[in-house]
Amino acid sequence: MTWILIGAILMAGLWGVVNRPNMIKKVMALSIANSAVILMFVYHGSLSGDTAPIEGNGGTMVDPLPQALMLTAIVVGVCVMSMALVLVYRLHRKYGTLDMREVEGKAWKLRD
Amino acid sequence: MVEALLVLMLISSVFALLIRDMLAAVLLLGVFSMLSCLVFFLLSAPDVALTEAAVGTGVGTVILIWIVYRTERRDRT
Amino acid sequence: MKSGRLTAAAEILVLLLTAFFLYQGLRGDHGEESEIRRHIIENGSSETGALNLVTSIYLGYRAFDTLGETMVLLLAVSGGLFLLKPGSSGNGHDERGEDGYGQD
Amino acid sequence: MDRTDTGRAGMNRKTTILDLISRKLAPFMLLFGLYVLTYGHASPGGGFQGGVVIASGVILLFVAQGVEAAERLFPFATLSRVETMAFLAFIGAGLAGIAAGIGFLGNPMVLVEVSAAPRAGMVLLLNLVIGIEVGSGVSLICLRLFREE
Amino acid sequence: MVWVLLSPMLGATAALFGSLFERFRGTACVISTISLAVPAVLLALLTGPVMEGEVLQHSLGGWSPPWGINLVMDGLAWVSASLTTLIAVAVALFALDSGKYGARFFFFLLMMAVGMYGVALTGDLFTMFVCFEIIAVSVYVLVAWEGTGTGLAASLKYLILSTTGIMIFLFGVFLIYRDLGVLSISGVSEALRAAGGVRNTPVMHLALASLCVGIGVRTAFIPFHTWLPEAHAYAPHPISAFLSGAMIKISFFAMVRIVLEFGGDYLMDLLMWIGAFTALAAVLSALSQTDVKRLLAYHSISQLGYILAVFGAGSSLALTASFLHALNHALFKSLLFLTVGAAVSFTGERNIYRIHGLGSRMPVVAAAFFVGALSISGIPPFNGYASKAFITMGMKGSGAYPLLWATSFLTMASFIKLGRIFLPFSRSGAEYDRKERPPGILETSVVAVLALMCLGTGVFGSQVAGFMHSMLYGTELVTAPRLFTAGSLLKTLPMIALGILAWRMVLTGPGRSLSGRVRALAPQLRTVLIFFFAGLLAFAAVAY
Amino acid sequence: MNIGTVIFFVLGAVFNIMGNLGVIIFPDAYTRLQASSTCSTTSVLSFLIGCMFLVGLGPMLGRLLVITIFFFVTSPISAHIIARFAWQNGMVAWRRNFRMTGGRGRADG
Amino acid sequence: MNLRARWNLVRFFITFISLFSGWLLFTWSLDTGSLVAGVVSCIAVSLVTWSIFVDETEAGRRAHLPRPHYFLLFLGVLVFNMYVASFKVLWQIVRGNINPSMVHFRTHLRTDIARVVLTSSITLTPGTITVDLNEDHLVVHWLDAQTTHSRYAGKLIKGIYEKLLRRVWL
Amino acid sequence: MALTLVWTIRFLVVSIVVSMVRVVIGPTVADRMIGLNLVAAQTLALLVLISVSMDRTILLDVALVYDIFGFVGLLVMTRYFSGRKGEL
Repeated sequence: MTWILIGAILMAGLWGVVNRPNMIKKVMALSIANSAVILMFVYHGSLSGDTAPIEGNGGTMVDPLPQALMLTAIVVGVCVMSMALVLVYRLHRKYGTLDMREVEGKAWKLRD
Repeated sequence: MVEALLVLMLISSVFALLIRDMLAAVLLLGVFSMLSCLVFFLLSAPDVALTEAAVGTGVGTVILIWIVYRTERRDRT
Repeated sequence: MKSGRLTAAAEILVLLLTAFFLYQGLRGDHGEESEIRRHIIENGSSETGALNLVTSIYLGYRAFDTLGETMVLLLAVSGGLFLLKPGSSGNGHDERGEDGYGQD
Repeated sequence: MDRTDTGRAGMNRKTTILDLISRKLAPFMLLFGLYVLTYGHASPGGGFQGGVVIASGVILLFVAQGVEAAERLFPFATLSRVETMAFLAFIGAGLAGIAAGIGFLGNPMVLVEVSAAPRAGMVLLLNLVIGIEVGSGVSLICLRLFREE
Repeated sequence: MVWVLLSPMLGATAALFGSLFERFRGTACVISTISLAVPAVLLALLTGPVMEGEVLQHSLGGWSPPWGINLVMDGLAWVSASLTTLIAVAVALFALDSGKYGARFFFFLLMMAVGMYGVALTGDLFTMFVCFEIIAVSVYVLVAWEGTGTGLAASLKYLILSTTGIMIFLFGVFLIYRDLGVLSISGVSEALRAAGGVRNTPVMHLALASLCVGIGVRTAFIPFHTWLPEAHAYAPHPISAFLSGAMIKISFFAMVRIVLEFGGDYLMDLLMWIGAFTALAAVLSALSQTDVKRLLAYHSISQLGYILAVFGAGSSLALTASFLHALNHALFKSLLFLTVGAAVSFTGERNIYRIHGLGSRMPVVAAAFFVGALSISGIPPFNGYASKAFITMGMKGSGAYPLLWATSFLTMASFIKLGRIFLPFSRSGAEYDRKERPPGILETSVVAVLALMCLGTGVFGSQVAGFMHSMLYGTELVTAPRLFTAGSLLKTLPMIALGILAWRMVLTGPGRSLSGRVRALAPQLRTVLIFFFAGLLAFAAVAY
Repeated sequence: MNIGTVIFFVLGAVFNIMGNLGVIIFPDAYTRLQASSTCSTTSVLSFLIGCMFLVGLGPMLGRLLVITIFFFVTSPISAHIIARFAWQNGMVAWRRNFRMTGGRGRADG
Repeated sequence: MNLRARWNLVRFFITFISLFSGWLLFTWSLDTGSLVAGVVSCIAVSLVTWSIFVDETEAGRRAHLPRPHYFLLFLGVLVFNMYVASFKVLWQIVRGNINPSMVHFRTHLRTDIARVVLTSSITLTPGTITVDLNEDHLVVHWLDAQTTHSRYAGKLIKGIYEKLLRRVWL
Repeated sequence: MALTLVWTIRFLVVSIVVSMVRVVIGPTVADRMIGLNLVAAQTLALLVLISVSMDRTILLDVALVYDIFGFVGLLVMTRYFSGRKGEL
């Protein structure tokens, strides 16, 4: 059940990337989909234990490796998001629109 | 419990993508990352929860707010 | 008009199939017990000196990933600053008369 | 050189309440960021998170007081230099591993006694370095983003 | 071995320092260029051991593979790293001499090189993800470097596509970790082998498909190629050369490694057909372009199709041919991009029909261009001929070969079309308002050296192939073919004829209108993404 | 100690329900803000105080104290800045011309 | 050492001591390592932020240090009022009988910190939210307005807080 | 005692669901912000309760960071949004 829900979030993100013409929405959708993949890793890691992976009182610890990987993935995701938004800002200043279709139409008008 | 929060996350993400008002979209994305932080915490991953709180609710929201502030509030597409 | 509808149909079809693909991937049991997990839980903190096992992976076993992540951050920051600079549009002359991204 | 920060952001003029709260709260946020850094090996958190908390202190400052005021405290050029230096220090810490003969980014000072809090050696050092880099980098880009052009 | 990675990293930091402090401005660029020499020397030193089939391993930080990260230097990694070094040095020298690019340009360039070395050397899936992201972020900045609207839009398009792709890659990593509990590539292949032959669980197939798609976006074969023409065409010229010469090859090598190690034999046929189709379709659209750099960019896709197709043929000779062609393509495509870039920045004009008579202005560059053009068209004795001969041998008897054969004369046709810009005489006698100075001495010598290398690898084609084979397999090439036999030389004649015929056909009225229609095919991002997912599904279906 | 915890938790729960209810049914942003800022602040504070009773003296108490102080300081400020945001954007407060309906409020007057 | 330098030093130390007490409260340990880390990081933070933590014009002891007994009294009153008046709002929510309106009035408090605490406590007291604070002019949204007259409203809303706060912070 | 905690946690999850309603339907942005604030406060309580129920002191750091970032995010939102009059 949980897997299906996480997959649904991932699909929502991918749908947003494909369908939304607004560039900011596309970037948001990327971030959502990234979040879903991260959730998958962490959920998988948490299946094998029940306490946080910090030495202290007992219990079986969860798998620390996916968590460590996901720290990196989150940071990379936010870096890419900030790059994307900077690009969107410059494009908006250039073309005055946020619509990806319009931007593409204006940018790649092939000169003959 | 995790499932309930995931349903909420799904709802907020879909609305964030559908809604016309960009600021509301950013807000919903903020809720999304808050809830995902909570989910990470429930899945006993405090480090990831901390990072997600810092990145999703903090820096991510700030940058998204910046872009909406600089461009357009209404999604006219 | 017609092509727009075609695109929409194709999109829905493709995404549904992708969902099916995802479902196939996520179905079933969750594989084998990870040997890495056992090793790290047993002697992670004594090998790296960190009580937090996530940190012991993040900065011990897999510190190179962290270095890469730091590089991505550095690139994103300096790239963002570069792209935001008012003079950076146009003719490709990047550094003209200003030192660093501090003073533009 | 710079136009003053009285454009659209200046429309929200300074209010007493935000001004005071930011002045009193931001140092604590910076301190808390340093706490997250230095205790990264024993509690959740670490370099990146601590750095972002530090950056959030800077963000609070410039949101409440304007970018100019924040830039006086954290000058742009210094931040970018600190960031680069911290990155170099990270590589240098990795080279220490090579010098000790266990390979790049090795841990030359694993201590036997790990219970004492800030003595985890290499991990603490790396946390500090990453924290400084991330803190300066994120606050740098946030400051730059919100500066009026 | 770690110094291969470390040295460009330090060079990049030096460049960043140079962009921050006024004093180091001049020296920083030079230092960063010199720092690329260290990997070259190290790789040269490692040639012997690697050729004997030794696999060098370096555990980073002393943590051994299951829980740590290790760098693996085998033949594949050696080839990719040397390719990167070669192109990076050429590009860095070219950029250094052109004087347009400051220290920060070198920072991004070297960071990209670091990412490529990382992808080439790493033995760990997640590290590969991180290194791909390092490459990607620097490419976003570099493509948008000029700050023009097209560059920015190309960068954003690339960003969206490649981030989606890398997300799918990450999903593949997740599936592998979930199924096997390991992340290192050797660990995965061991686990697969331990399960008795190839472990044929559906999850592994899907994981492999995801990984291939994620890398496929960087490699730019056909459903995933749409970012490439824009990104390559509107980047600064050295970056176009670097992207086209090295980056897509590195991704391809990573894919080869993953497919070979993870037992993805069932993907081979698909890859071969995709490759052949990519080659043909891309060359058709290249033939219709009028923008010089877009034309070259489409040729990159097409040549990558060759590489992929012959890799898909599966035999050891085919793999060698594929790698040989990758090396040759890296050489001549970076040469072409650099020369055409010099022409474009000299004239300030990108349209193929408006640039004339550069041959008399920059003779060396023009000569180098013609070497590159002859190479890519497969004319003896240049290297394109050599690798195409090997490709013919590797693909012997497979159904996709006619597509490649068609591609080769179309390539020739399009280069006849492109070659007119460098002809020494000018029909209209146009004078350009000299936007930039003509290429400097270092730039000229860089392209000259590249041209000489094209010639050299062409003449000594079998030796180079033998070297490549022994790098990859540790054994000599058994059936060392002879390249310059009369029969095979004669075979090129009908190809030349067909090429000229195709060129004349393009110039006729129907040809023009057809090519205009092909050129106007600019799919929107939404369509592109739908194609993307369709490609993902194709991979998944074949894997399943 | 247990009794204190239970009392505070129950208080918190009651305030929480009421705060949520208020946020749902009140007619405009200012009044919703009243419900949210007061009731939910009180409820969260109640939970925190209940937790303090639960954990007793120790390192946890210090952190709980810090969290409580921080929340106590920031919560009214958050309410204030939201109100100020609405005020500066020209939102007009709802006046009592009609009895409140459900959900969607109307800013008249 | 002139007066200004001495005042700067005092500002630095005030910052340092406040931060360090926060550190002690947070870590709740007296380990050597923790103390050293605390001292070092507090010094680092105070070196950067002393100039904003204590404003230059905030000379005077009472500007920072509240009188402790009055402060505790104030806190007690505030918490008590919060709970009492939360029930009031609760009752209003249940009854659904509200009469909101905006009222404007002035405060007599002089220091910034006291004003801010006043606005915060007004916000926390149910039924009222401070919408704007401009010098000494307050705009308050009142959920159950009994009057819109400035002075009476001010008296009703500020209530006991202002009196207490004048004792606490001047 | 553990039972009380568990039920309180469940109660808070349900109440987050209720608060989300305002975030989703809120007619103006200010309403959504109120909802966001409410969700943030309840999540904070939830984090604290979970860490107390696990009896791990260090987990409370997450709650504090969360609080800080909720505040800063809200502050940035309100600060950099003053659209035209009446457009809320």
